[in-house]
Amino acid sequence: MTVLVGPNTKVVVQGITGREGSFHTQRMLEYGTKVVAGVTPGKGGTTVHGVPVYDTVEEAVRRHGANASVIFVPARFAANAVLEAVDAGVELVVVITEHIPVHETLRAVNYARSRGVTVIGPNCPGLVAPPVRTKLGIMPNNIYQTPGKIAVVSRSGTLTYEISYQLVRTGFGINIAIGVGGDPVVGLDLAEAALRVAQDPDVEGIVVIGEVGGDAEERLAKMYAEGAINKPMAAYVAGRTAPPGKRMGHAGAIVMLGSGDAKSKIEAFRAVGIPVADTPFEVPQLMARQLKR
Amino acid sequence: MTVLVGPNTKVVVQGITGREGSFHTQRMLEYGTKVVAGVTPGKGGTTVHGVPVYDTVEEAVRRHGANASVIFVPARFAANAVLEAVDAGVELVVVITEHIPVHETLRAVNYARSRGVTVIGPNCPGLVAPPVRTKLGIMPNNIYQTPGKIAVVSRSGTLTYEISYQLVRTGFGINIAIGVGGDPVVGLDLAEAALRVAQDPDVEGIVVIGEVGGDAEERLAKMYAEGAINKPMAAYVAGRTAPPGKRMGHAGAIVMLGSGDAKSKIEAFRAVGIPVADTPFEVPQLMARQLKR
Amino acid sequence: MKLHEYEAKELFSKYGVKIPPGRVATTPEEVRKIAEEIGGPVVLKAQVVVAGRGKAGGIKVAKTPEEAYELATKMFGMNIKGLVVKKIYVTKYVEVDREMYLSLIIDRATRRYLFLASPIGGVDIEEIAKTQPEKIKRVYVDPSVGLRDYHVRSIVLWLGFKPETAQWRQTSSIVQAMYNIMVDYDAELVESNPLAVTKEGDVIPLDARVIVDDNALYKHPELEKALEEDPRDVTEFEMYAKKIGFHYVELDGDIGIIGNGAGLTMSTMDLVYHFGGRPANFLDIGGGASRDVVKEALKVLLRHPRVKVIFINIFGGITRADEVAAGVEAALAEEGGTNKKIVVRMKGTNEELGRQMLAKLGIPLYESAEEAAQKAVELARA
Amino acid sequence: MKLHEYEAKELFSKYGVKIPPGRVATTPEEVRKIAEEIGGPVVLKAQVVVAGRGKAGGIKVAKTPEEAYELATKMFGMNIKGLVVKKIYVTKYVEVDREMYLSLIIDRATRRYLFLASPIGGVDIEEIAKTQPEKIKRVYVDPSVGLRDYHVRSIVLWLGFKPETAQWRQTSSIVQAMYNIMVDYDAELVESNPLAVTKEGDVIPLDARVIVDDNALYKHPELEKALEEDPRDVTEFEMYAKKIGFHYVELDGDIGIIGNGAGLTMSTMDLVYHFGGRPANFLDIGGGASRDVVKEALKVLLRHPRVKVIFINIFGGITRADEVAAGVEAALAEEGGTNKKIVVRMKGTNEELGRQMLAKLGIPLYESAEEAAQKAVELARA
Repeated sequence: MTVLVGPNTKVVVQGITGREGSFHTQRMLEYGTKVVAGVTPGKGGTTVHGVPVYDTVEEAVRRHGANASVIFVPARFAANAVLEAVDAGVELVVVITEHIPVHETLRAVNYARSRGVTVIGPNCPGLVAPPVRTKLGIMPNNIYQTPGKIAVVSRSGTLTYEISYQLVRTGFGINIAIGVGGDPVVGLDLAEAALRVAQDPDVEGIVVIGEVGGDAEERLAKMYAEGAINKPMAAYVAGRTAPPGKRMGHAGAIVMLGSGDAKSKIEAFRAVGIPVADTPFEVPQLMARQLKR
Repeated sequence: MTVLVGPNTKVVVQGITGREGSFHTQRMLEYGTKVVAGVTPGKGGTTVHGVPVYDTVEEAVRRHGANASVIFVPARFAANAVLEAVDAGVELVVVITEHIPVHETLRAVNYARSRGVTVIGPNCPGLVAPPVRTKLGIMPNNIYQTPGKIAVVSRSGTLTYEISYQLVRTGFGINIAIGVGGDPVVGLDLAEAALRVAQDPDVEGIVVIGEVGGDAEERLAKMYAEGAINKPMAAYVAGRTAPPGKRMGHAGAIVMLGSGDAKSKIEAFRAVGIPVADTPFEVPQLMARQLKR
Repeated sequence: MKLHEYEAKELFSKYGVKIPPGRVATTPEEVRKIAEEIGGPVVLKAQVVVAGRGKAGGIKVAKTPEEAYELATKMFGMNIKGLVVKKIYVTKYVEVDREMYLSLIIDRATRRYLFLASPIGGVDIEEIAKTQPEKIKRVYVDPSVGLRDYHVRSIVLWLGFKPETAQWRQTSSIVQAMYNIMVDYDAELVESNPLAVTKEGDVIPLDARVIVDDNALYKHPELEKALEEDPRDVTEFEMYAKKIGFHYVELDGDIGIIGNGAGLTMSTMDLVYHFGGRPANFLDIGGGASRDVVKEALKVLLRHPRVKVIFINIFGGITRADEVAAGVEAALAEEGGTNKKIVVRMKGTNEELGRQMLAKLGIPLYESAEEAAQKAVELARA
Repeated sequence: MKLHEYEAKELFSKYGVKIPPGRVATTPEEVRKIAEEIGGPVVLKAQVVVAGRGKAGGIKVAKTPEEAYELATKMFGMNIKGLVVKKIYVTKYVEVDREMYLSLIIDRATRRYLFLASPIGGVDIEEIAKTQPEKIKRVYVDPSVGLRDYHVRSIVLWLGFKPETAQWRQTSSIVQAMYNIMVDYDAELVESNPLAVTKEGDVIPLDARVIVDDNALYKHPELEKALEEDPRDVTEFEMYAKKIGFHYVELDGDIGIIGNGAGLTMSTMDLVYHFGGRPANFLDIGGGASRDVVKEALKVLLRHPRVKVIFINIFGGITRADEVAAGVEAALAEEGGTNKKIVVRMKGTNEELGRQMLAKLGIPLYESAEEAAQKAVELARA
């Protein structure tokens, strides 16, 4: 059991017949995820890697009790895919798709929240929980073979894998790794994700991977200072050398109207006692030190 | 303290400078309600019965800590008034206004619910709570002078006063009376209102006043059967002689597509053991009998 | 406001839905002319806003313009469930392969729009719900989200169409059109029953119903105008009462009912019925009860030919009984008296004064509604 | 996509907002002609999509068409914060009574639209936020509800206008226009700074900024076209990389960076900086790393004149080091070799094979990004 997924998590893959959807369905199955159904409108009745495909999420939910969804559909249809999943009654929606117009994300994510549905992403690697061998996303399976007590919450993809790898290499195990997504508006932001994993009694330490843009890191620091998050933490913030007004790969990684630079975030963390690593490779040491205290 | 209002309920009256708004502000003040502010766009800076008037609800909330609103503004502006109250941060909105287009109500009420705000009405007499001398609405003060243990939840206005009067006359006291409103879509429907008052430990019995249209009575009966509402109840349903397809005064009082007639409601109540009075005047007897059991 | 079939169909057409060619007529000559224009067999459909016209003889097929003329002479003026046929919608006769049901309403419980879809149609949804409830699919649309592709997909699949066929696309656009009509026209109901697949393979709304929210009519002046020109199921008394600002519904008994508040007025009707009487109407004067309001309401019923006894039931917290009495007095004065019996029940202040005023007019004032109702029934029997 | 001021103003105008008369010019002659047409004093505004053009000499007042011509000859070609002035917006000079600030953004934390309004304007919002934060009003608009009268009322009151005056109505319609532009054009920012009250008493946007979500540009083909014709702040390399599908940002150092994933690429830049080097760019090839992708990315940097050393940092779960090596090999082959130094750090499978392949090209393969970064910095210094 982890805060977001558990042994009863049954996954439907939206956009399962696409290249990415099909590829990662296989990886998720290999990892141990219970992928019970796929959806591609017009492709109902076929199968992908043995997983039955339906025309609507509602049917996938009705027939297989799917309670979580992973979305791989193209950007133009992805916001609707989220709404469809919410209306079909799943509890967790992971949106891998990049390049969804932010106004569409805004509406889809707000609707999901108003219905009590957790959305991870968009433009994210998803989440992986080694203790329950469940992955809803695209993280490399080989890095997440060691279950443990560390939760990683991150705005990044590959940097999450990198730091997870460093953690595992130095003897840590992972409880859950969540990539919240690189878009300006995401379903569960970095601060909320940290708050969520902190509530898991199995989590002993939280690694936070931030980056330029927005104020989620600052809000997280505030929550920590106020005691809402009371687990040992270590942080890394990417983009110290990012120039203002430029998008650094992620739509959300931009310093704008004078806010969102790495300096502000690093200072906010340090001011409340969350150590910040200067390089990704220092993170395990910081975490180890935090846990010893 | 009652479930919806208490000694800390501070009321802002939206549309306070209108005829109805001004008249009922005085009645509410006389009853003991803490009316702390009024709002009429363009009339900021004036006063009505000693109550300061502002241009926005936000200002009324900021300056006076208003946490509840009563809306008397004309139908064309009323849905926006609800949204304004919700965005200003009040917890309870009572909409007296009749004739709001139902599509507008739909959106306003859904938005309020998604923000955790309780809406009573529209097209309702509001609510009155004798134990805390608080009225947000237009009920006649003289009928609600006797605090006690009975909650009245009703889709009607004057019929609520009539039955409340009969209850008081026969020795009952009132904890709260809520007129949920006569429109097809209301913020808190009859079933939800009953569920809410049932959670009040001070409530010993619940009187339900239903009428033709919709299925709130049937849903209430179901909740009672399932044990979600576990207080003694007595009911009355108006409109046994109402013809199908016709609106009986209330926009919501209509038998349509074969559903919503009084017979179905009465049978639903009786089937689960809620006695239904044949005339309004039998209600106190039924309640007395229920409470003796 | 209930739209006539032809008005509803015109709306569908405006929203891009293919409908059978047709026009509305008000005389048999017109019917013949339209039938000639259309050519081939036509259907004559009585434009009355009630369900079940077909069984009542309100739908006929004519093979020739002459037959159309003949049928029309009989259909015009026909009384269908209390409504007189004044307009006939003449449309091309279409051969049908199968009939479906599709409607859109507002679901009170979930506060969402709700599509009801069934691959079986042509009969009332109540009928389908009773006999084959498993055939009805419910698709909820949250107003804050609006109609999306997946709602449409779910409905069209249920109605039995294959993805990406011509019929799939036609049906999808009908679903979209119905939703747009619902929202744009503040409708309470948008229905197509039957929604049909023709022998040619087209999907068309063979019948269409739209009910518009009266509270939103002000946004649609063209509909307000249409309603004024053709009041449909609204009786003369209902129209008159509405103008004054009352809620009025015609019933078929002889005891006229005036109450304040919808629930109280309904319960007054029920009370009369409970004691063996038959209410002639529902007349709700609203929450308050001033002298003028009572006067105007009473005048409506004084002029009503079927009403023998008038029962006024007012429950007012701060309403004054002498005000109500004065209203009764004024109405009688303006109408030059009446031979109808009047019974007043009133709970308010100054009851004794009110009682004395009414007594002079020979009208009893009761404090108990039950007693008053019994008296009204007794007087109606006399 | 950042719109030029003139494009933003045209949008405002399209949405019914009164703007000072003006047109955009690309030559001094055109500037003179427009100044003649407008008559009286005009303002020349350099069309570069950066803040603070005024201080940098990008805004000038000309009393006569001749003076406008003279000023234009100097302004065209001017370099403002790295951008060359190619267009000048010539507008009527307006005398201003007071300047305000108004902008609309998406607030990440609340997931709502957010208006920032201040009765003080003409300076950066960052500046106002520092010196007079109490002057900034925040008005949140939930997307599911949209802009309503009370939002507008709240903003217009805050800006200091009296209800129901002409200025109130003008300002209200500007607020509404900004919201509509935000939604209709998928904007990330709609700003008017200053929003001004003129001496004549009109409320007008003296400057206007609009940034459109790149992910939604496909919905606005006219903007896509405008961007293609005038890439604004996008450099040649950024444009080229974008076409191939990479994220690329120009920086000013000499160590070219290639990474997979935005966060990893940023951290690679940071690492280089950490060890004393200066990144020349940000080039994110995305999550995976196939031979072709590595090849294309490397080619971009091989052609970059400022780049002395190229540091490729790939972290791949299932990525094969020999694939990456093959990509490097192919790029070098296609470009006919290079005199730039290349350092590769790679975490994946087949590392030994990859190392051997790269060794043949004289390129070191590191497993540790820190070592690799140090090496890159060292090579750049050499």
